[in-house]
Amino acid sequence: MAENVVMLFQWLVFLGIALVCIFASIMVISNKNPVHCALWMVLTFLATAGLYVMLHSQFIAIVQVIVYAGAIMMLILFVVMLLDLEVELRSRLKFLYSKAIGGFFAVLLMLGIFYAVITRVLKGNVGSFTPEKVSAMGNVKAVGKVLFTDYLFPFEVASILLVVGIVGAVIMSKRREARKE
Amino acid sequence: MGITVPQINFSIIAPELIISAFALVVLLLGVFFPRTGKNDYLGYVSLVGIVVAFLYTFPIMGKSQYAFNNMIVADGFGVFFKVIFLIIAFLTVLISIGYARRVDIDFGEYYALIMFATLGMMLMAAGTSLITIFLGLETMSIAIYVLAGLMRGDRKSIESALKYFLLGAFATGFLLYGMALIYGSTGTIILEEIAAYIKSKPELLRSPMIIMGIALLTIGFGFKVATVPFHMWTPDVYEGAPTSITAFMATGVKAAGFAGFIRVFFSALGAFQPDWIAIMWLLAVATMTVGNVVAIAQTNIKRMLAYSSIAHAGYILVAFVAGNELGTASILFYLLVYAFMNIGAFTVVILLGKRGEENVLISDYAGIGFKYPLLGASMTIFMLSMAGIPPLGGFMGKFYIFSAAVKAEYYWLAVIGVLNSAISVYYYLRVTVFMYFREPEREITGLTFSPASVVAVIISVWGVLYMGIFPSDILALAQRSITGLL
Amino acid sequence: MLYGYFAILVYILIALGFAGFVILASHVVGQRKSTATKLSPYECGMPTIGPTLRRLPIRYYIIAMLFLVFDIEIVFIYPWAVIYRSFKGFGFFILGEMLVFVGILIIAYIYVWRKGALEWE
Amino acid sequence: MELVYFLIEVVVKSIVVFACLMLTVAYLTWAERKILGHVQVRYGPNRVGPFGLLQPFADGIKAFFKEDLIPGRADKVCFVIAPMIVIVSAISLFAVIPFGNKLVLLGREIKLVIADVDIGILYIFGLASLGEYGVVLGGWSSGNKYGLTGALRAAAMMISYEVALGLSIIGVLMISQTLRLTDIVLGQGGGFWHWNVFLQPVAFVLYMVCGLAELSRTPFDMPEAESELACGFNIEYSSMKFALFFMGEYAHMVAVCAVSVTLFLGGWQPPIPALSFIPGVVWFLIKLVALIFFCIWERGTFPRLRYDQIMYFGWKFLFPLALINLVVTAIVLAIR
Repeated sequence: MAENVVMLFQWLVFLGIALVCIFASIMVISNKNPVHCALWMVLTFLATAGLYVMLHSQFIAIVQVIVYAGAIMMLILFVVMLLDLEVELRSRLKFLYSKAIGGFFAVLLMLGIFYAVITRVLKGNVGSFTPEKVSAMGNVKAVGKVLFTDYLFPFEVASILLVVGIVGAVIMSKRREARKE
Repeated sequence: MGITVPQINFSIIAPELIISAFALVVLLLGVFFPRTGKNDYLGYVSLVGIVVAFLYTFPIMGKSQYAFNNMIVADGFGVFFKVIFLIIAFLTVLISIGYARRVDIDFGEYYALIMFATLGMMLMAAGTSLITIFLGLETMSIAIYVLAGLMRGDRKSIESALKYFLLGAFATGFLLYGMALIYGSTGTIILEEIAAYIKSKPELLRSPMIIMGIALLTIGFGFKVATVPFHMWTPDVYEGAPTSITAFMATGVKAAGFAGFIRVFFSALGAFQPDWIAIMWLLAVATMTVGNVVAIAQTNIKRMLAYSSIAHAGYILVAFVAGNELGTASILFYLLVYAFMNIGAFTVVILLGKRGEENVLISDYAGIGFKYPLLGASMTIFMLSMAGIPPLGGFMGKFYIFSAAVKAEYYWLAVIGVLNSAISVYYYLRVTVFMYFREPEREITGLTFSPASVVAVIISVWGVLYMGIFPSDILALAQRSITGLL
Repeated sequence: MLYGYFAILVYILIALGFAGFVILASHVVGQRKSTATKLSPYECGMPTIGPTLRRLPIRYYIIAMLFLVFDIEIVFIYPWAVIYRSFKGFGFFILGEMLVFVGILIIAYIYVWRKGALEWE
Repeated sequence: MELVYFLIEVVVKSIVVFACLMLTVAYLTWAERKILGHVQVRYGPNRVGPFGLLQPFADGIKAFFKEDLIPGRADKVCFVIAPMIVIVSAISLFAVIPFGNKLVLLGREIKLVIADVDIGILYIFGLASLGEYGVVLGGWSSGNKYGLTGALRAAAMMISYEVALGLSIIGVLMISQTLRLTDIVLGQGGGFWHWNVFLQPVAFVLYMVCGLAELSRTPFDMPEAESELACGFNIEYSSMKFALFFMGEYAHMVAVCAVSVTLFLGGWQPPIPALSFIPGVVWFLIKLVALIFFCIWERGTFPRLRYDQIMYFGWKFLFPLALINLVVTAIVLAIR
């Protein structure tokens, strides 16, 4: 008896998180005030982190909270405040022809993916880290073990990617002082 | 705690290591010894770096070895593309040395970003797992987004960079989603293991999830290669970006896109060939015709070359559709010839401009043939080669592609291809006509030819002529290098 | 197996309930005499001049960008730190891995420092 | 049936921790004013009840009944949400902090921690970074020039120190090989010389300094700099919402000190194994009070740094120091 109560409860929690996630993402795109959009986006990221927890990958969940909800959204909030958006807020959301076409293709794509995922969920071959083994060893240790042995090369390339990111950001935002002196 | 240390052999990734080391060195030099207006020494340092990397790619030519739990491989296919990328990077840096100072973008980061982009391309060509290809694509794209928007002064460059960034990020999202769906349905990200898994489970061929994954991958790669439905950004970005970066984008980014395209679609998803052939057929035809037809109406040389690069992508897609062994080899051959032709043409565009007056309108080319005979001659060679006139490399490239299409019984495709190259002859020759048979309305005077750019033109001309007159040994090299792939 | 997270959920709900209840109660209980002067933004008694904020200096954007990149770096270091000592046999190998990763990012840090993006005049 | 026990256990534990926290926060305000008073050779609050002990309740009731005002130009929704974000994120930091060892009650063994989760430390960093949203939102939504500037400066400062904070604790993780706080405390058992503060002295100093910066306490007192910004981001807040900001800050202070005790001062471990008959919770509280006293005492003595000095110190001194500490620890561990 206790077993299916837990299953039912887990299903309820999943449904709650999924609905919050979908509702928040709809609010992100339909909101006019950019700061409100940013806040709804934070809620979407938190709901996604909740989904990751349901999938037993706790490390990815908390990284989602720290990096996405904590750092990227802070950057977006700063950028939103960097631009003086008084004019933006007053402009009415006018119906653009291209928005209709875009919307149509978006719905088409969503139906395609929905159909692809629903009809026949093919289980790929299960990796070597089953949830039981991961929870026994501790999620972060499991990620660490795989990250630094099998995926060592992408890990090192990631640092180059971060460097390119920094260089790009700093160049684009620094005033050109080359010509002054 | 069984920790297995992955087998590390640095010889496999020697070129990548060298390029990133030199890029970081140039980055630091540019910051620690900034000499505004005289940053050419950074260009020469980058040239040295590219040459050293070039030397290190050859030893691993023969054997195809895997490294880092087969995340990356040093097979013939990867090495051939690395050679193409290094040539392109070498020529781009040569062009930039004179040009960068003229448009005030000659600081250290410019050369470092070019080398980071080259590193990204090399990873895309040599990566044998979805993650390496994605990381390579991402490194290349971010570096190119910044380079495209470097001329902060002029509004068009910023607009082109932003447009390219937004569309690029969107397309990378599609690519990533496609990779996720393929990983979901096959449970692995190593390309060989995907192919093996698909072979072992034939019912996977009809599973909608993997087909949707392939569709999304086509969109992602299609954008990078600028096939028709995703080519809207190309003319504006090519026109807005600094000309040296336009050359780099037109050749390097397109070649890297095709490298990833071929690697994923042939070695991993080969079994799905009958499914994606139909789409590719349509893409090839549409890309060729739109590219050529719209190029006719262009007045700006950079926009014309942008549309011609779309058309060339169409020709390469024809060989992609052919899919046989000659087809893939002809793609490699064509990308090399295309690189020489395009960079040469853009170099001539650079040489004809000076500070404040860029002369990018085709009408500005009136009377250039007589005023600067060498420049006119080399531009004519590039134009004729792009049009596919026999003695030059362009013709041989197209010849191999269309013969591969005919061998794979895509007669209609070959016919449309030939028709398209006939149309292209018109707008390529129009430039020559302007140069030799039109009176210049205003004098273009005071052009200073920086030695580095002249060397670049000479190398490009040599490349086009060599591949036109002795195409066979390069084609043999290409065929040998893709043996392991198919 | 996810009992820990359920406990966190309960605890956060209690905190949320407390915060919501307190604000609602004080809104209901407190008397409301909102006059015009009370509603105007407080500027030490001076009448407000100029819009809230015309343009935020670019430094905030650069700092947020640097924070994002170094935050991602830290998130990569956590799994490494946790399994560091279990690499007993070949410690120097895993140390080498991280030194390369951190080294490249230190180069970026030096670049940013010399470029003057950290200055806060 | 085992499920029902679990439910009761969780709810009871949460309520007990929540109540104790609220009490501590209330008396922290009293303690701070009392200690600051004596540091500046004057009495703190002593009118309300013996030694002013009822002062926190007096403040609470006053805050509760004052008029709750939302300024005209404010963004209504964000204005109300901001204090809630700050208080909730500060309170929920305590979900993973282990207060004591096991407790056998009614035949059931109860762990004295609300949630023994595998990613303990990262949960705390995640919530700390969410707490900054309350500050930024509070400043932005009040539609006040000073409020917004104060909020953005506070956020920029907190961001800069969060980088060094994140790096400072990696040494501890390397030693204890886990992110689970209960295991970290168990790893420091058997006498105070096993505590991490002696194995990682630099990291302890780094953590405390960055912690103070996260709380924007005195040396890094930029947001509430009375002289320049007229009380920073919570300028437009009145009555209960202002009280919530105030309580959030103090709850966050207790949380930072509690985490520091868990990571560096051996949580509920007795300094000498012989003293282990005294329950763990008492040791935990003693160390916590010691650290909190340090924070308050430090507020009374340090001058406020200028804003560019704060940013310079954060990015150009603490961040490299944290990196060096990380590399040195790694090399020492590799050799040993």
